Amino acid sequence: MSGHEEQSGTTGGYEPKIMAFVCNWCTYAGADLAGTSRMEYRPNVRIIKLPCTGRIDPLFIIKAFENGADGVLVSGCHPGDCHYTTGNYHARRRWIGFKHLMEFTGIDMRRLHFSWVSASEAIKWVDLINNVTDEIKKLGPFMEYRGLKDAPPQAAE
Amino acid sequence: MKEKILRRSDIGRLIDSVGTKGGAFVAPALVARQVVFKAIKSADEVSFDYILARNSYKEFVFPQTEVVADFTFTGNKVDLRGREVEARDTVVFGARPCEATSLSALRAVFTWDFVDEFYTKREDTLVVMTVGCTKADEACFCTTVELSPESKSGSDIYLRETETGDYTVEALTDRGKAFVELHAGCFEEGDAKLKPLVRPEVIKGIDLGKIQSRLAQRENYADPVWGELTRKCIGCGACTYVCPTCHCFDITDEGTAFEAERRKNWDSCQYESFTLHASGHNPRDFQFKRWRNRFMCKFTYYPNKFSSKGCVGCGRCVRVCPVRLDITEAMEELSK
Amino acid sequence: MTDKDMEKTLREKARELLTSGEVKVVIGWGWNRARTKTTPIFITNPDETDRLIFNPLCVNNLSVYLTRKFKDIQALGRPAIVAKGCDIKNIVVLITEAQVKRQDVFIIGMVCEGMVYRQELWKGELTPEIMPTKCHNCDVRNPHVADFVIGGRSAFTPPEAPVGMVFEKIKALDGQAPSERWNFWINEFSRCIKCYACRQVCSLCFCERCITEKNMPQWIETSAHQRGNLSWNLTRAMHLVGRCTFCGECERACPVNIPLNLLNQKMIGVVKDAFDFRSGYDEKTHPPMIVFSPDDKENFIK
Amino acid sequence: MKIPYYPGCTLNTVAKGLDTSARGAAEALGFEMAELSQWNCCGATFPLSTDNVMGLAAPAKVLSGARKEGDTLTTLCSVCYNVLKRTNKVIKDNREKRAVLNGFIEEDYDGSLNILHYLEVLRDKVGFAKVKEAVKRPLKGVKVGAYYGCMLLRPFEDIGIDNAERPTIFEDLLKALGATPVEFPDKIECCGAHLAMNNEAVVTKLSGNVMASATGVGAELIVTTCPLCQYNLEKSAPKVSQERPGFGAVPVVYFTQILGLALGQDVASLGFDKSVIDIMPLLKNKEII
Amino acid sequence: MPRIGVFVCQCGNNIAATVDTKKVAEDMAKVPGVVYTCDYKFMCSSPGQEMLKQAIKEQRLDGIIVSACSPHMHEKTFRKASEAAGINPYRCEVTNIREQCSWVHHDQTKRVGTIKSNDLTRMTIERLKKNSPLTRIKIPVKKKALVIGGGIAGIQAALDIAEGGREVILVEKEPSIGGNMARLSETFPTMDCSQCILTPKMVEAELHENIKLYTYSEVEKVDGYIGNFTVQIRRKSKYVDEDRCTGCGECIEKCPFKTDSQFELGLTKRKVIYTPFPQSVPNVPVIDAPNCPKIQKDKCGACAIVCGPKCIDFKMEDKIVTEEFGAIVVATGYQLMPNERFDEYGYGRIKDVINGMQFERLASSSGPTGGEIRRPSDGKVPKSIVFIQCVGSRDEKKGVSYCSKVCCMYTAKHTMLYSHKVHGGQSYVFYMDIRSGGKRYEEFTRKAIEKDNAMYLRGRVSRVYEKDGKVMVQGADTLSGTQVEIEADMVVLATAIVSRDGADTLAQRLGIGYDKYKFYNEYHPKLKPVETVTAGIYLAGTCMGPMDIPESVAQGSAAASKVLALFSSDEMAREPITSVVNKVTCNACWDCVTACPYSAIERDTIKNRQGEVVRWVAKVNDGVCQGCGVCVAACRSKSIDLKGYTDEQVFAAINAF
Repeated sequence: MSGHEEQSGTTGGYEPKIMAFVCNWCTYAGADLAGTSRMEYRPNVRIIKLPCTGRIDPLFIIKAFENGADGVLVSGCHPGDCHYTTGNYHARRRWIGFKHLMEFTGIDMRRLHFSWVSASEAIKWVDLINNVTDEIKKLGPFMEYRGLKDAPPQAAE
Repeated sequence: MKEKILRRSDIGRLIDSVGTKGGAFVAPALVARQVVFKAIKSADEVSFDYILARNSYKEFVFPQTEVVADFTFTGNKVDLRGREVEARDTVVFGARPCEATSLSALRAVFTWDFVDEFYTKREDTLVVMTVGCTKADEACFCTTVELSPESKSGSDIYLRETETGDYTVEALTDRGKAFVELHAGCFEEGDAKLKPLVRPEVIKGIDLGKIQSRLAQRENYADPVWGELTRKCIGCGACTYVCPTCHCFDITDEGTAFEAERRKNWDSCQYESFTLHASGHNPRDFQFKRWRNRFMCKFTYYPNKFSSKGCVGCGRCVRVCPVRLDITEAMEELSK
Repeated sequence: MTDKDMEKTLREKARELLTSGEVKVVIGWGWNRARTKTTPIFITNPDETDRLIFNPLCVNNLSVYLTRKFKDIQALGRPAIVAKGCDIKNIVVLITEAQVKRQDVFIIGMVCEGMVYRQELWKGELTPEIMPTKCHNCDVRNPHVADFVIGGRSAFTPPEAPVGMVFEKIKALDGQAPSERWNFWINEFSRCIKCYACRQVCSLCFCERCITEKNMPQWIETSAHQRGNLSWNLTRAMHLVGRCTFCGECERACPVNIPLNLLNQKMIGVVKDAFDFRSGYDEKTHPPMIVFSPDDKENFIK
Repeated sequence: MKIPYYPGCTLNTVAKGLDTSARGAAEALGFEMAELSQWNCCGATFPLSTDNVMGLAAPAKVLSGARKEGDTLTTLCSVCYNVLKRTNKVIKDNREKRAVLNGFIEEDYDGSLNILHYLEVLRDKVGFAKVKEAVKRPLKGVKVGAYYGCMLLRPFEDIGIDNAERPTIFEDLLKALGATPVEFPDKIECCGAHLAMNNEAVVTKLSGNVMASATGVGAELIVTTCPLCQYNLEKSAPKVSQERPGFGAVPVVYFTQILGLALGQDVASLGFDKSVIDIMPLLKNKEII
Repeated sequence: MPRIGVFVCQCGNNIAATVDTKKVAEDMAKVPGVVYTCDYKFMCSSPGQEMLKQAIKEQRLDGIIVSACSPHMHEKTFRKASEAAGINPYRCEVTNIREQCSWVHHDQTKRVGTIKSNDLTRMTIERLKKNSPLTRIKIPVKKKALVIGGGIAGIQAALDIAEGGREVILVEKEPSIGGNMARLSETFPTMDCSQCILTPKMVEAELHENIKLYTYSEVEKVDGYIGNFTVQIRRKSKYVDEDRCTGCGECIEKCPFKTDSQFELGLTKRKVIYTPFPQSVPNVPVIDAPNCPKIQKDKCGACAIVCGPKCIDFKMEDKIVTEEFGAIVVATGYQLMPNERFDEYGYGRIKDVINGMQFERLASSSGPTGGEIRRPSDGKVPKSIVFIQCVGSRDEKKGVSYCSKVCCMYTAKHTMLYSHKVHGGQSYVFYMDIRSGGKRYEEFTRKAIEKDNAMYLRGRVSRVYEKDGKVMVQGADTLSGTQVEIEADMVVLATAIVSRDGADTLAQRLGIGYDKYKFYNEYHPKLKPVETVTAGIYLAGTCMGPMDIPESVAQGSAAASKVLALFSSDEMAREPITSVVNKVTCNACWDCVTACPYSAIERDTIKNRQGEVVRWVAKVNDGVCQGCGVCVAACRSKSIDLKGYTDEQVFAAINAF
């Protein structure tokens, strides 16, 4: 079992599973900075490091939800600051499309967050994680999605 | 003489009776503007105005996806636990004589060398209540494949509509008789004026014998006619998924790094990747070859291997095809 | 010009093209045996061009046959394709995305006054009720890209604000709470049988190896359970963002009546608003999802 | 052509000459100075402390009123011009202040007014060429020092009537009138008006500088657009003559006055009588009248 | 099954305080494929690394996980160690359980930190299972450098590279190298004559066997990537055959036509066939075509008649030469902001208001006045000079917001030169602050004030105007709080240093970044001061912002050393994080080609045995690809993958979540 259930066991009460896809140069470094500056934030997020937000395929996000994520966070360099000059502009386009699609499908947008966090914005990172965690904690586990697999096909209901 | 009759008004009671005895009642019902076989709870869900349900009831003996095993990873060992299929008594109401015959074809496949309990256990507890057709459309061609609204093979109970919309009941198999016994309260004796059956015209120019022998000849395998006949096929699996005799499946594992399940999923010979080899080579590299495979599966391989019917002439594949590729047009062509 | 006249011109043109050898095959519509339904036909012999027909039943978007998936059709040689305006939009996208070279296909554009939504609905005459939403808002009844146009100019001008069931339903859904939308779609997708007819019939799903066929890793579960169905349908919609022309083939082909047009048209709207782009009109401009503008507007990236 | 016109207080009193001559000239040039039906003092100082909203209220009221009578507004007094134009800019660019001001004066003004100095009207709306044609009494041979002062030009990004360091609009007009403008260094310097009350010495010095540098290059006449300049220059002239040996005071008049003169209006109507240093001798020996 | 070893670092107490590293090690032992785990105090220490190497050997490990600090810290360290022990470095992954776990969860129970570390480590393990061994990319390097700009920075870079034994082509758009420094008189703070220290370097550059000078030339087009640039250079027609010209100067003598000398900044005239200045390198005259009557309307031609070697050719045309380089040094220098926009100072109106560079010429012994300070209007020796500093600099309204850095120093120098050359002359300096940071700089300005009694006034000048032969300067002395008016004979403006016209166009050709003032951007302002974001292109001198001679020279050398390092091996190794195309499934829709920020993806073909094209496919150029992965996400059929961040790796990580 993954840590979150276990964690819920320890802290008592429910602990949301949150997956973060971040770029290597800005947000990951920003998260590191939060560490080196000994800031503190909620322990629920699990980071997956990618070179650039431009590498992030919407399927990652879908897969994260399929794997029981209660919330997903995507973050990278501010527009104009991309280490690869334009990667995050491409990302922004895709997100605009994808966000509307998810919204239209009825995914609760409080479970899917997009953000720009630069290498120096440790504080922003901390606030972001805390806010996202608290918000999702309020919402509770993403049962609608987790439940999907075991729901019987309609014909056999 | 008096006949056993199932009043339309009694179907509700029959459903309840089946339900109370822990059984599932499958009947044609309207879902998203289509009549489909569906497990139902009450009589008002049942729809009586249809030719054939869009889907075959095979999915109640051979579900589109089912878990056959679970496994979990601990240390370096994998712990795999097979699933037991718990078959629930199921009655299918309103099947058509054509599709009823498909069960023998399916059983043949699922039992000829390895007995697939996921199928057999379900089929053993299945009661098929066939209703003779009082309607047909241009896609129906049971008569062309030597079946008819009277065909009774595969049915456990054979029903015929009466003028009053009730049904005369003829229990054919032990399972059928037992069922009627079990739910005796829902049936009654009486006279009935039968609605005439409607039999589709035999399509002239189609000669199964000719087709058989033609397919038997190796050289015809490479006959360019295949290409011309099926050029328009776009290779979706719709025909195979609605076909009552198609039975191909694929075993796939789904899960996380911690645990997973092994699933048995429908597959279709129409897919490009169906026979794709690991090497990248595909013996059925063109769509017409895939279509030829399905055709021969119906008219050579299975008849020869199991002497079972490959095609029951229900016409579902014709109705569902996005490009209106009509198997009978191919049969006609190949009868020349 | 009546359908009959158009058929006549069409057949003559086809014969001319085949005899001159300018094209090797004419991709068009013909009758099934019972002459009740239309079906795609491929004419290679000049003497058979009389099999070509045109009427409101010619729903199929034949542009799918121009994709590389159909190796055997490509093997026949240069094609002429009979196409309605809406079909031509797809051809334009295929050209943009380098699947077809403009000069490699001869487009016979058919002036169109509307098609039936599904052939089964045809009762002998074309009434607005049996026409799909796309026809009610069609701005390409006069083919916009073609080598030869058949039919008298259509006077139809699409309404200012789009009309039709699809748009009404989208508006309705947008007005609902997320949970309601979720239930709606999960219910619709739960019927999906993963037959991939929607993919196969779509000329813009031209991938020679669809992502669903890719199993290392298996992004999209092959199982037809609701989760697998959802990820497939989301991915399909996402892959068509900024490309889909709303031809409606996917929904027509779907054997279980999933309202895919809603998804597609919704995203078409999004692309229009966000990037001011309409797919299928100009083969010169790149689809919006592979380019960007430094001042793309959004309000949700915090 | 009819242009909404804001005279301002001084032009109703001591600087009447500036007002009447301007109206007359306008008539001669074929446009009308339509005085605002209602107006109040501009406040005469643009608040230096940027957050002093109260100081902006008076001009804001004028502007909102003017907007109701047209989309442009012209004025003559450099100070009024400076205050109105800068206030208008604030209202246009600064949302918060716009809200506060509107709330205070109970109007809904958005800063859409286009404020033109009379000079700009002549240059941009009428055109100096046309002015030249209309001239009846060319000011031949008169060496004129065009004194801009500060208010008309600065701050450049707010006012922008002409290049703040090397303006020419004034000279161009004088040329059109047939006069000979002289280039003198202090033409854009301050006359000291702001210190008139509490430090006269400074005024005398600065005004002295201006006049001296003008006469130094042979100016026989100084023209200005600003009542304050006109007042301070004339007023300090005697003291300057005492302090600076060899300094000879010259007449200081409004540009509209000599404009009217050139356009052939009745000399009596131009209000020269208001000035301390009499211009008549000059005009006579130049044989203009 | 893989044989993975998991090493959990305690980092002293940095991790151990919040994470039970022992437990993590135990838990991870249960993960499939993991055959060895342990925790240790300092994994990055040499004993730690030894332990790792040993375990690899003893346990026959084929994959390494180190759960420790951020990969940004020690990924390289551990990968090196793994490589040393004989496994592919890219089969070693680092889990970040310090910066992103232990350090940010002090407030949590140790249990929580442990659980999170478990998760993160497990995710990395699953990811590692999908890591395929990668080998660093080798790119062949053409060992020839291009230096753009023949100022002191460019000359220095060229010389150093040449000394390093590599070929250099030095491109200068003027007829002679030397740049702005050639104009200077003496140089602060040592006061040695600019010409005397520059000229030898110019000559050395000309004579060096490894350096080829392309003067009067400009870069037209740049293609390729690090190690393999292809550059088109326009060699403007000089109308004089460089190889045959002896530099005798007869032609210049005889040329009857004159025009303003750009080199002398309009302080004097030059001939129409000319060398910018006497010590020009190469010493070959060029004809100023627009002003030459012969070329314009076929009159005159005197030069050709007197030319001994007959090397003048009026029909000569521009030549485009294409050269290949492994690296490029950009040293295009600066220019002065046009003063005309400062009307209050009267530049352009008042003859005797000049700028600092013009003063340099007046003070230069090779200048128009032979080094005597004489004012332009009437050639009189000025008795007093006002120097105005920060003309345009530190002036957001009318100029630029930055400080031009050298003006304080050269103005001090000017006052000295002036007081040395004109005894009894008085100089005034209006300044905002005196910025004289640098070795012996402060002493220098003090000297100007104390020994050479330059009068420094802290304040701005409001107006400069002429008054009977004098230049009147009105300004404020903020220290005494009074208005001052100075009767000067001459005014010198310390005009802002700005980037060259066309700096942006060149940057676009090179594909390097520039700021809003069109100064070129360094890769990292502190740690990579001479690199650009485009690998293989380096910067030197004032093209990146105001700086003085020593800085420019230092940068020239720095850039040169970068180039030499690059040239030190025949191939250069790069991280193998690049995209790769699956040719079997590629649809050739070219979406990736459009999306790639580096145009690293090309259209390629697959041919059959007969050599006929059977299909088109995308192809990634490893040399250019920077590994951002934009193409991967753009590819619908998943026919492109990014090595090191493959779909499988990401997928595995998500699956272990």
